[in-house]
Amino acid sequence: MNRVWIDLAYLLAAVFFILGLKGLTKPRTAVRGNLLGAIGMLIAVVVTLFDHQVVSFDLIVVGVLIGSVIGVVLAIKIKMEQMPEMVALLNGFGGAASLFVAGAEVYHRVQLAWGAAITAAGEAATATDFATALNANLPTGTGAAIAASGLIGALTLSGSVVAFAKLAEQQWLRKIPPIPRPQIVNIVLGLLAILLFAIVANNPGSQGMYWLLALVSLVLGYSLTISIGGADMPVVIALLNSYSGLAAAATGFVLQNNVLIIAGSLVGASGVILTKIMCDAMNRSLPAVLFGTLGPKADGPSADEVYKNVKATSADEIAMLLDVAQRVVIVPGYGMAVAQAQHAVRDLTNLLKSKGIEVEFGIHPVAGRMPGHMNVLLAEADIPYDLLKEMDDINATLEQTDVCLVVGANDTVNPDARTNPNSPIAGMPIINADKARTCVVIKRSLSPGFAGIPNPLFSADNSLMFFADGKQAIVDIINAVKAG
Amino acid sequence: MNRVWIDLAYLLAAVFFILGLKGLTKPRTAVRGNLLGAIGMLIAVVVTLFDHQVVSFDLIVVGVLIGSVIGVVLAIKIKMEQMPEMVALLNGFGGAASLFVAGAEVYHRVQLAWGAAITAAGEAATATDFATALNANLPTGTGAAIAASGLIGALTLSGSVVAFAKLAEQQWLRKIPPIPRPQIVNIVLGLLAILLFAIVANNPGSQGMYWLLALVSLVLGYSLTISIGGADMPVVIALLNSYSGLAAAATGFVLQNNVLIIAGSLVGASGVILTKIMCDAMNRSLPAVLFGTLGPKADGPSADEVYKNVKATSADEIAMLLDVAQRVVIVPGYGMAVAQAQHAVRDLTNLLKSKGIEVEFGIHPVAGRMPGHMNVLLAEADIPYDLLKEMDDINATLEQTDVCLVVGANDTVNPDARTNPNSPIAGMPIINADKARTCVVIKRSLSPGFAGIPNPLFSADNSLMFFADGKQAIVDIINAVKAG
Amino acid sequence: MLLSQLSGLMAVTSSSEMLIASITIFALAVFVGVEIITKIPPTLHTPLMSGSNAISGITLVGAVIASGGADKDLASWLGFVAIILATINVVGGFLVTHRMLQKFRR
Amino acid sequence: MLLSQLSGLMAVTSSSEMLIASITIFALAVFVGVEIITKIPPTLHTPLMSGSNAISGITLVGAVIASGGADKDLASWLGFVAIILATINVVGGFLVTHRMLQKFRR
Ligand SMILES: NC(=O)c1ccc[n+]([C@@H]2O[C@H](COP(=O)([O-])OP(=O)(O)OC[C@H]3O[C@@H](n4cnc5c(N)ncnc54)[C@H](OP(=O)(O)O)[C@@H]3O)[C@@H](O)[C@H]2O)c1
Ligand SMILES: NC(=O)c1ccc[n+]([C@@H]2O[C@H](COP(=O)([O-])OP(=O)(O)OC[C@H]3O[C@@H](n4cnc5c(N)ncnc54)[C@H](OP(=O)(O)O)[C@@H]3O)[C@@H](O)[C@H]2O)c1
Repeated sequence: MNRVWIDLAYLLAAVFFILGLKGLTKPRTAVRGNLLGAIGMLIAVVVTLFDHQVVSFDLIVVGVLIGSVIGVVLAIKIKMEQMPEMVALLNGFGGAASLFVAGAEVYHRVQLAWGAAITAAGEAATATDFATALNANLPTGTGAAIAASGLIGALTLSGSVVAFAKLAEQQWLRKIPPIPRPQIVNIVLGLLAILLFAIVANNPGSQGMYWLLALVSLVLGYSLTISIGGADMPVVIALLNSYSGLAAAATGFVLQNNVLIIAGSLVGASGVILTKIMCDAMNRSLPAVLFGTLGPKADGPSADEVYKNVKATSADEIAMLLDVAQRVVIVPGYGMAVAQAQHAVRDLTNLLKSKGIEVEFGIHPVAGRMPGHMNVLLAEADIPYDLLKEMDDINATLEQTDVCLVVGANDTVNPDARTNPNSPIAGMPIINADKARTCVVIKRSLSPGFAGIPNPLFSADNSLMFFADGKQAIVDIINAVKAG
Repeated sequence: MNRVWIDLAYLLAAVFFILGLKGLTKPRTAVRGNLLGAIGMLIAVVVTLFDHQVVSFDLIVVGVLIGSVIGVVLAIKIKMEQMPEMVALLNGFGGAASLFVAGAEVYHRVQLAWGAAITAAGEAATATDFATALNANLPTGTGAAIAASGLIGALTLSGSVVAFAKLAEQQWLRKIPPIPRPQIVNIVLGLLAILLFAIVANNPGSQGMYWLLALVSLVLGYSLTISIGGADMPVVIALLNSYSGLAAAATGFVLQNNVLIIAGSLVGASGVILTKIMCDAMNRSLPAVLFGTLGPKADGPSADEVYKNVKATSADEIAMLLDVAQRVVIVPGYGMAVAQAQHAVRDLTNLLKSKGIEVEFGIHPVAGRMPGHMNVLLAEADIPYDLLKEMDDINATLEQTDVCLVVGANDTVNPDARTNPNSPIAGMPIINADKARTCVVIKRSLSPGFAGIPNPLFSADNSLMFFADGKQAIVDIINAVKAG
Repeated sequence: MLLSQLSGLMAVTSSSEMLIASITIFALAVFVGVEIITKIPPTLHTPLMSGSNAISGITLVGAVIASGGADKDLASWLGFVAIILATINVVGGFLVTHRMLQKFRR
Repeated sequence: MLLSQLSGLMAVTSSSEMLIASITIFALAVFVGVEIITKIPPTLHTPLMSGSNAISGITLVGAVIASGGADKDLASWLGFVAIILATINVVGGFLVTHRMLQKFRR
């Protein structure tokens, strides 16, 4: 096929990606948006088969078949709760692909250059002839792009695997001894990677240096992520997602292929924006997340002190409260995901609505372990998304709310963030569950959430604790309401 | 300067244009946005002086000086009310510039090709040698781009001049006899232009054909716009604005210059979007605007019939109404611009607010003769823009409004659009001034607005007419309120 | 037709111009991405994450080129591995996003 | 430094690739334009009109190239006229927009 038509098809694919992302701006058009993205990908891949460089198809067909089967199985087997791990893993695969493609390109160019050098200078071709031939065939900027693909791809691969392991709570992580003086190791590895980057960029014919750069970047990706806390992994994943986009864009510069550049930069932008949204919602800076400082550390009150006046309650008592309520706000958190309580929550919502009670959900931007985590779970349980209110909207209504039902949320409803300037999470915007007339908190114990700090909400005058697994608790409440 | 640096500077200029438009998304950042755009332009022009093709600077300096002086004088002399004309005129200049630049490029390429043909084949060079030389130096797509620049540029020029003349109500327009059977003339000219476009695109070495294309396009631009009604000119201007952007983008394809392509497409997008907003707000399709069909024409009631029960009022009576009002909504229209009443309106607003009365403005998207026309006038008079409400917002509040003061608006408050399906403006969204407890309309007579139809609002039970020039009327009301 | 016809006439441009064009495309795509993605509501942030992840599997295009060469050299096999990994990323990513989004449709 | 250093190494690409790159840039710029301009509030539509009008005077760049040639031929004079017209468009457009926008600042 004529090169012009291939390039136009690539442009079409890029337009599909953009329209696909535009589709994601509204729930109503989101499914179609995702399909448009998939169609764009199909166009891009099919048209590549007509590229004049592609002459043998056996490996391609086998590879795509194997990959598709694994991809389909992964996508079908995965539970909604495991989405964060899944994204991390897929992300790592993308990074690895960039790493290998750039590696193949290096090999390919070296072969071509040797061939050209031999044609030009005969069998006695020297290294100089080779270098001349290599550079003659090298479009401007390609060296830097190859080095970037290798570095970012490898870093994304190892970083994503660590993130996956932490989120899936894989056992092997525990067995690995911690890195001594991690900051120094990171700095040394980082400098080494930059040095190798410069070498490869200026001399992209050196395969040894390329794979050394890849190796160092792999180790760097590992050492950078291994010391970050498990609950910060979502930020890391979003960041790595943006890296895998940048790696694809860099590969696009290597191959002078616009669809890779465009798709890569779209993904890069998406990752950076999600990272920023998460950091803002946690009121922490990105460096603080990556290098592990967690707000101003002060000797806060001990948990025992905070939890002196905790009042436990029962399903029957909660049912009585709900019976006289006019407006109920449910605030879900990570515990709802762990307990898989979303379907029970749906049943409770329908029950309350059938009794004429107004029910809304307060969704904190970083509730759970991924941005939008709660929304996916609640959508899975068929809860209409117009009931889901964002933090600021729900906060404006909580003082007029009779019962606020906190289901497995902790840090995202911790009033210390608002009132105690010495708290490690001071300044993080929260859902003001404590402002409701009565606040009922469902969790299994008084143990802390991700931030590892006590929560004065649990012992507030208007708070009642219902200690139970999230799903069981909701089922009990439903039965009590029905009985009452 | 190295070509790479020039191109990077162009990219920087394009980024400035984008950031400049982003600045325009908020009133607070708009001034800075416009400055960013101007800086981008400065960068682009200055860096062009370093282009290797630019070796003589005298014409450039003189041209820029002359242009700047004229531009500054125009920009300073113009009154805010004349903004629509001003934009039309400037737009025409931009189109003309595209036309001439592409013409110069044609001449230039022809010279180069003759030179090359003579070098190759000696003094006996034939037309075939010439054609070969021309095509050898011709990057792909250049022919089409040259033809597009010429066609769009010329059409923009003559169309804009007609739009300017109509808006400025220039006398010479009257003296020109109308075109007989304009639709047929347009179709013939359009087909001719397309034919010439194809010829020039395939044979960009023919200067005669290029200028013939320009001539035909000039006539076409004239004949297309001359039969469109004066009040539809804003739509035409927005459309021509988008054309001038496309002309610039086409010139960018000719010169293979990315900053022209980017800036041109930004302008093109802006013009198309504004056109669509205006058409939507008038509930008319773009073809209907361009080819002059104005809604379903039915024998509506005559003006005399509609205006049987009109009640006239006086400044004193209005002052009494305002005295007992708690909430007043002012709805300005084209008449406020004609009367230059915006400063008087500001004084009235301040006076009413000082008496504890709530005052807001209802701004119809096509009030006046340009999108955002009212906003500019009211901003000029220092009325805080948070008092200016869009149509839908103000409509939600009009039933709770004691007095709605309509200052020189007519079609945009015509309830027929809502209630009478046979009205020429049926379906156009309007500001529901008739829903207020009392509606006071200030205009000089019962003569119609742009759409040329009677307005039942003027004879509604809760309407009072104050027949006077807009500015004088407001001043009288102010004095009456102060006296009362 | 115009395009294919014109594409016959070839002239040469320098590769540094191509590089600048690529950088320009990159910059514009970043702008498009930022503008669109800031409009995506929090409700759809998880699908956005997995969906954009799937798009980043576009390296599949590079992998196909790498492994499609005439002789089965190292480049082909590196490309082969890359094809498998990128396909998992693409297929898994779009499918899982689809699964999630279907729940949002009602 | 990397860039200028690399730009020394020149290779050739075909002009049809350049054309595709230009079309791509055009398409992306249209997307950027649409996304940004739909965010501009009605209050600012008149300044948008005059401001984008000023930006369309970017043909000034082409005019400068056309009239900067060594000999004063027809191209130079056409370029000269184009410079005057485009400069009026640019200077007048930005200035008048500035005048308008200053009223919006408080
Ligand atoms: N969403 C994101 O994108 C994101 C990204 C990065 C970081 N984070 C962080 O993650 C945290 C999220 O806050 P959050 O309020 O959602 O959760 P959280 O603060 O992590 O607390 C979750 C609570 O759920 C309870 N829980 C666990 N399993 C349960 C079960 N089966 N039944 C009932 N309760 C159960 C736990 O208490 P028990 O053990 O007593 O039951 C725990 O206190 C924030 O600190 C946020 O900064 C989120
Ligand atoms: N804004 C845009 O972008 C745009 C674009 C295209 C079309 N249009 C069209 O323009 C029209 C705008 O509607 P509109 O309601 O603003 O105005 P309008 O319907 O054109 O009516 C303006 C009224 O102002 C009165 N007037 C004129 N000079 C006056 C003065 N010195 N003092 C007091 N009153 C004066 C006139 O009545 P008297 O002669 O009796 O005083 C006239 O009825 C719409 O039909 C719209 O579709 C607007």
